[in-house]
Amino acid sequence: MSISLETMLQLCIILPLLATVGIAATGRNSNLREGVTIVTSLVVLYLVINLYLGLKAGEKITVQWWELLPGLQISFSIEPLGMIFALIASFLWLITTVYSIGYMRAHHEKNQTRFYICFAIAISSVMGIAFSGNLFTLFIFYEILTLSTYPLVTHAGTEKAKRGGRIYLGILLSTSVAFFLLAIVGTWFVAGTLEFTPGGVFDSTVNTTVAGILLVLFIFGIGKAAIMPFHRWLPAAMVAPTPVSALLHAVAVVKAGVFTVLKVCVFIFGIDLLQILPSTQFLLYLAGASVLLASLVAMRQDNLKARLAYSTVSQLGYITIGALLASSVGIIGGSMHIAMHAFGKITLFFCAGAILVAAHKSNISEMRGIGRQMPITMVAFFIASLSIIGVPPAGGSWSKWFLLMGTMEAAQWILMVVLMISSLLNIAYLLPIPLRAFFPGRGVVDNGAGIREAPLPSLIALCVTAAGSVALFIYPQPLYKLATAILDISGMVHDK
Amino acid sequence: MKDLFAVAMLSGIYGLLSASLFVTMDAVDVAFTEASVGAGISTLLMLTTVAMTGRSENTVRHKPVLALVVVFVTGALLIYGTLDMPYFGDVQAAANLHVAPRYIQDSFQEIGVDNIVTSVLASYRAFDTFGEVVVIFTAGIGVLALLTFTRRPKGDTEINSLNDSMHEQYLIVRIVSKILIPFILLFALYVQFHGDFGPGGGFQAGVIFAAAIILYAMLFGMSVARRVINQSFVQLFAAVGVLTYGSVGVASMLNGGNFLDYDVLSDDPVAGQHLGILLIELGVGIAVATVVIIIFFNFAGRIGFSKREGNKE
Amino acid sequence: MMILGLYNYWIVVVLMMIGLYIVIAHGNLVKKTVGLNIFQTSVFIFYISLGKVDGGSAPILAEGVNLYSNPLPHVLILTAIVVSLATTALGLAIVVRIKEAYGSIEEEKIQMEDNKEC
Amino acid sequence: MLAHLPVLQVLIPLMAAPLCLFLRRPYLAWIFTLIVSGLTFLISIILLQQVMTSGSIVYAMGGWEGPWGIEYRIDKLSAFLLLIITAMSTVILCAAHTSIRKEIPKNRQIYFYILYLFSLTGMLGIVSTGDVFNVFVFLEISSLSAYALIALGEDRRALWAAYQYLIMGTIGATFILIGIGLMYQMTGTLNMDDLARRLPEVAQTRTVFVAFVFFTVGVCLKLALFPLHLWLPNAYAYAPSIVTAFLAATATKIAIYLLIRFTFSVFGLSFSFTTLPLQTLFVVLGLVGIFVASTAAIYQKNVKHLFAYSSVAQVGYMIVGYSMGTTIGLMATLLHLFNHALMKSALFLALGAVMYRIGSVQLSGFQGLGRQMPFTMAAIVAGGLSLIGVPLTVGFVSKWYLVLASVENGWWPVAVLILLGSLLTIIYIWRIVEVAYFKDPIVGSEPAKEAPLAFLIPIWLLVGANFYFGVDTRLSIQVAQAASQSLFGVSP
Repeated sequence: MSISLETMLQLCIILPLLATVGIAATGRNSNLREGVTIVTSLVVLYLVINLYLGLKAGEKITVQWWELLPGLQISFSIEPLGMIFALIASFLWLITTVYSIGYMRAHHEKNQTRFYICFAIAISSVMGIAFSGNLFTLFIFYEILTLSTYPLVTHAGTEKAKRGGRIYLGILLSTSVAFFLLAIVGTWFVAGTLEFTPGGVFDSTVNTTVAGILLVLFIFGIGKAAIMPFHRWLPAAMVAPTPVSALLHAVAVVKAGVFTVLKVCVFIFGIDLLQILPSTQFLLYLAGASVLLASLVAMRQDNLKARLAYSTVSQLGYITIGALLASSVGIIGGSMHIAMHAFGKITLFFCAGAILVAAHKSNISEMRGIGRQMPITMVAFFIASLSIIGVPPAGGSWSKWFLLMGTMEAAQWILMVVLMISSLLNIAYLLPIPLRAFFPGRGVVDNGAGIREAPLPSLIALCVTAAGSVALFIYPQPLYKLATAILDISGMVHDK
Repeated sequence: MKDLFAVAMLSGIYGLLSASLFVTMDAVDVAFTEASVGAGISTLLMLTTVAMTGRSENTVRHKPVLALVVVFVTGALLIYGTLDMPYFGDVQAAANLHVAPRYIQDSFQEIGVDNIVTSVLASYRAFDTFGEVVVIFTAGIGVLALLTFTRRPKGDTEINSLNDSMHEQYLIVRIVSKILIPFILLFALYVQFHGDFGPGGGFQAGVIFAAAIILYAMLFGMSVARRVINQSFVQLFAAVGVLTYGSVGVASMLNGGNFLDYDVLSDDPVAGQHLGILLIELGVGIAVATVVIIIFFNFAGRIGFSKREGNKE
Repeated sequence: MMILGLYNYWIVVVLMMIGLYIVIAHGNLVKKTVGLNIFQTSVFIFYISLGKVDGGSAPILAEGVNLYSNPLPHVLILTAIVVSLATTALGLAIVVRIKEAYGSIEEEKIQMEDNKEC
Repeated sequence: MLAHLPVLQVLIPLMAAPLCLFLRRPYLAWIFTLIVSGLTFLISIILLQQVMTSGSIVYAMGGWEGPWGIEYRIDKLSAFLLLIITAMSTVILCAAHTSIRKEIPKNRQIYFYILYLFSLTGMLGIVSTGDVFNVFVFLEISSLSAYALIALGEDRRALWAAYQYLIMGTIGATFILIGIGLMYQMTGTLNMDDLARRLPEVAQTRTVFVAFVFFTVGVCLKLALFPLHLWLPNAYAYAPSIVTAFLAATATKIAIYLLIRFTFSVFGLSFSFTTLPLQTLFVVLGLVGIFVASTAAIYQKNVKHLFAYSSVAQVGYMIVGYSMGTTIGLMATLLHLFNHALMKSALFLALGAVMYRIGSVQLSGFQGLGRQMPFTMAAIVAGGLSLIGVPLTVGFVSKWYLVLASVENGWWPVAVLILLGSLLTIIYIWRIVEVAYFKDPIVGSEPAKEAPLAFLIPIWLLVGANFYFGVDTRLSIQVAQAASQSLFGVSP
């Protein structure tokens, strides 16, 4: 491989941007346009994998861009956590592109060119977030991500889409400007640096109340992590076309949020400081509450996408808890759950989209017996549900296991109970859907006349992701290694 | 005081009074100017405006309380400020000790002009005066921009008729003032060039000159006056006035001095100063005279027009 | 002594305030302009009076005079007077146009018209 | 000739203005004005370089050095301001001819250019001079021409707005005049440096105190600092588009400059910030201004009004930064001067383009413009984002420093309020976006065409600048830092 890893890193961010030009240019011819997108995503995936190998080989990969403000550089560096995020995002981008080809065409969406362009920008900013070397860089890409996804959310251009977009942008921008930025400035002022440093940037002399306030600001400010009460944007964003909901609101955007939370906890505050902060406990309970409440709300949603959205909110709560537990196992669990949930949830969304396209159904109550017509979809749905719930043979079981371990290790019994209850709730609101689909029970008219499986590309996509979550159950090693590597570099002990 | 006509007149009288006040406080130049402006031009403009906008003010008076409060506070503040002031006429006041003495003692050697005010005005602080000329010119242009007709008004005829009817009657007045006008112009020239020795200078001269023209216009009607004095010509002249002033400064720059440094205009500094002052005073005179004429003509030109507009309402 | 020393300034202040009051309180634009004039003129008087020197004479060099009033304020005020003239002229020009456009020069009337429009 | 640059800077536009009368055709006048403004821009660049390398430049008018004569004194601060003003005027002028042809009757266009040059002259004069009375004179030049320019607006409300502005402005100027008089009375000098030297001796007198108060109030009138801002919205809303863009980009900046110049270089820091609770007062006024004005902006139907109110709010930000009384705070203010000029000129020019096409800037008229005038609307969105303070735009830079400064002072609540203020910005910007992009054009109205290049080029130049200086902040930050440090007497 001739080009250096550094170059690859930058290419990961720049290529999607360049792709937008190509997409815009080939906008007339849809095949060509989607060709460009797929090729780009392939290349990006390839690059990320190379980077991963480089990281495994122990390479130190950092890139410095220019100084935006004195002392505040745009810089990138790769560490395991970011690697996990990047791998998932780039891989699922590829899959989603395949999926959306089928979906968008079958659904006859308008302005598909704009759709693909914004998509590419979003991915580029996700890469930026994943690889950012300091909080400042991360913040910039974080905001770009928000803005570039706004047109995707309001894609339909209807009144409903407008309202959704308003909430989406309103909450995400407001939180990030009002709290996140303030927290960053505060950190910059207190610690004098924003570089992600293993073990945190604050020295031991830091005033814990100030740091505590900063932590609260961070957790609230990172609205993308959808901690209650700042979760409303996620259900609102469901007006977007399904591929958007799938990639962005199951993977890219929300994971960017929790990823940032993890980053901040591990590399800005550092586990040790986190444990002694007064506000940590409060935030833990907040996250727990949002886990529980979101699950409860999800139960009562009849619209499938809405239900999935709330389930996402609760699952994000898991990861936040994992981060705030400030225990090695918690970190491992959290970072693994990023991947597990990503695969599981994207599959679910794919299925929802497939049902919408093929059967024009979006309400759960109408989906009884649909398994007859769309067996593959519903099987995939079933597997994914298992993964979310966290029972074998799906990947989710691992991460949830570690998270539970974490709560025990930190002696957070209440949280442990919360997690268990919510897992039960997961069962309650997810499993019935596939079951009803296959065993509608008596007295249900067969409403599936003329419904066939979704278009092939979509079908392939959702099968791949479903298979993915199974695979992650069977071979969690690479993921686990990465997760533990996070602890290694931040110099923490953990039991193999 | 509901009658705006009276209001305007009174403000004129106020100007005149303050002028005399200035005289008592040794500010002869200022008095001269204030008399010609406060009592003269601005009153004239006010009257013209009143003629257009109607004499009577309607009686509604609003928010005097708020106004009173503001005024009271400001006034109180000022009074409070006066408490630490050096007493009126105090020789030892800082104002009279720091910068001013140099003007009084050295100005003659440096500039060779009896009238200290003129030397300060035209040389030490010539740049302010330049700014002053620009201000008045700006006002002229502003008035032009606001009051020139976008379309040729049919109003001219009315104006004529109005004027004719006016000046047919007062034959004596016409003749007398017809005799007066040349003298006024002469006096203007005298003031213009006498500024070095006594009170007076470009500005006052300009105003007087303009006054003569205005008088003429009043007597013989706008249209006639228009015929005698070409508008665009006047405008260009105003520009020339400003440019004269500026180019004196440029000349001194070209001669290796700073902007408006007259010393370099001639081999002997004092002579240079004389020359420079003469020229810039000329510039001031031209500019002021023309601008005042412009302003007045444009106001008067509107009379018939705005009357019609007003009646429409 | 203080009274004698400062009465002049106090009178000026009173004059200023009269002018200011007219500007703020009166609805008639011509009157406003007049008020503005009075306000400014009073400021001029203030300037001139702070340049006055007891027993001094007009700052025009002459034989046998050795005490002159301070010429600097005079110069400043010469400029200021011209400025105020310019302001008055422009203000009145606008007043004329307002009269033509609104058919009135009373603040309330104009405000009412505007509120109707937007 | 280099030695004369300080005066040439002012002299060139000043002399050019009367010359315009000699070229009869508006088109020629426009070209001429453009060239002149460009020249001043070049000069200001050279001046800035000189000042940055070799300290302040002093130029004695008529060879009479201060305090007897009037002297020009260009230091870092004034050079920075000169650069902003000339650059803005030059870029904005590019669009002038096209826009003016539509908005002002032909036989008045010449006068427009003359007045424009004069108001430019006035501003440059204010910034360059080192003599307080000279400040007053040039202040009047710029104000008078501004009144006339505003009164040139098509809508008759422009006249009323101009008159109100004239009254307010003149009162403000007269207050300043009183302040100057009192200062002179106590010190006997008009030269800024001299004043700075002689004021401390009499600093404790009530007279100087009153002088300071009057001066500040006068400037705040010009500055449209809440609650003295009432004249501004109408003046901006009904003036010709070009005038609005120009004034919005420069006028309030000049007032801020005066405030800074007098508090720092004339009265001196210790006096200004100790004798009266200026700091707290300004912080409160600034913050209240931010919120009241931004809230008012949200409810405007006329987009020019909307951005006018937002200007008032932005003044609030500058004042807050200024009243921090720290190097970083002042730096934030200076940066925001620069950045706000970039944003607002772009936005108002874009509105000018809309005016040019659909003849009104009522929000309701924006329906469907997102598709009909894509580039113009994109510019408005970009400017809006910059106003909100999104990263990679200039708005972000100034926000960053404002927050940093308030955190540095330990004023956390202020920092929070500043940021909350920008949330209001999001709201009023997004009202426009939603109307422009989500509402279909009114049925029956013929679709508007994209604005002509004469608009698009300057607009996108400015938008580009918004992003460029948001990404490469070296120039602006370096200059702002140097200026504020020199004002605080810190050796950089």
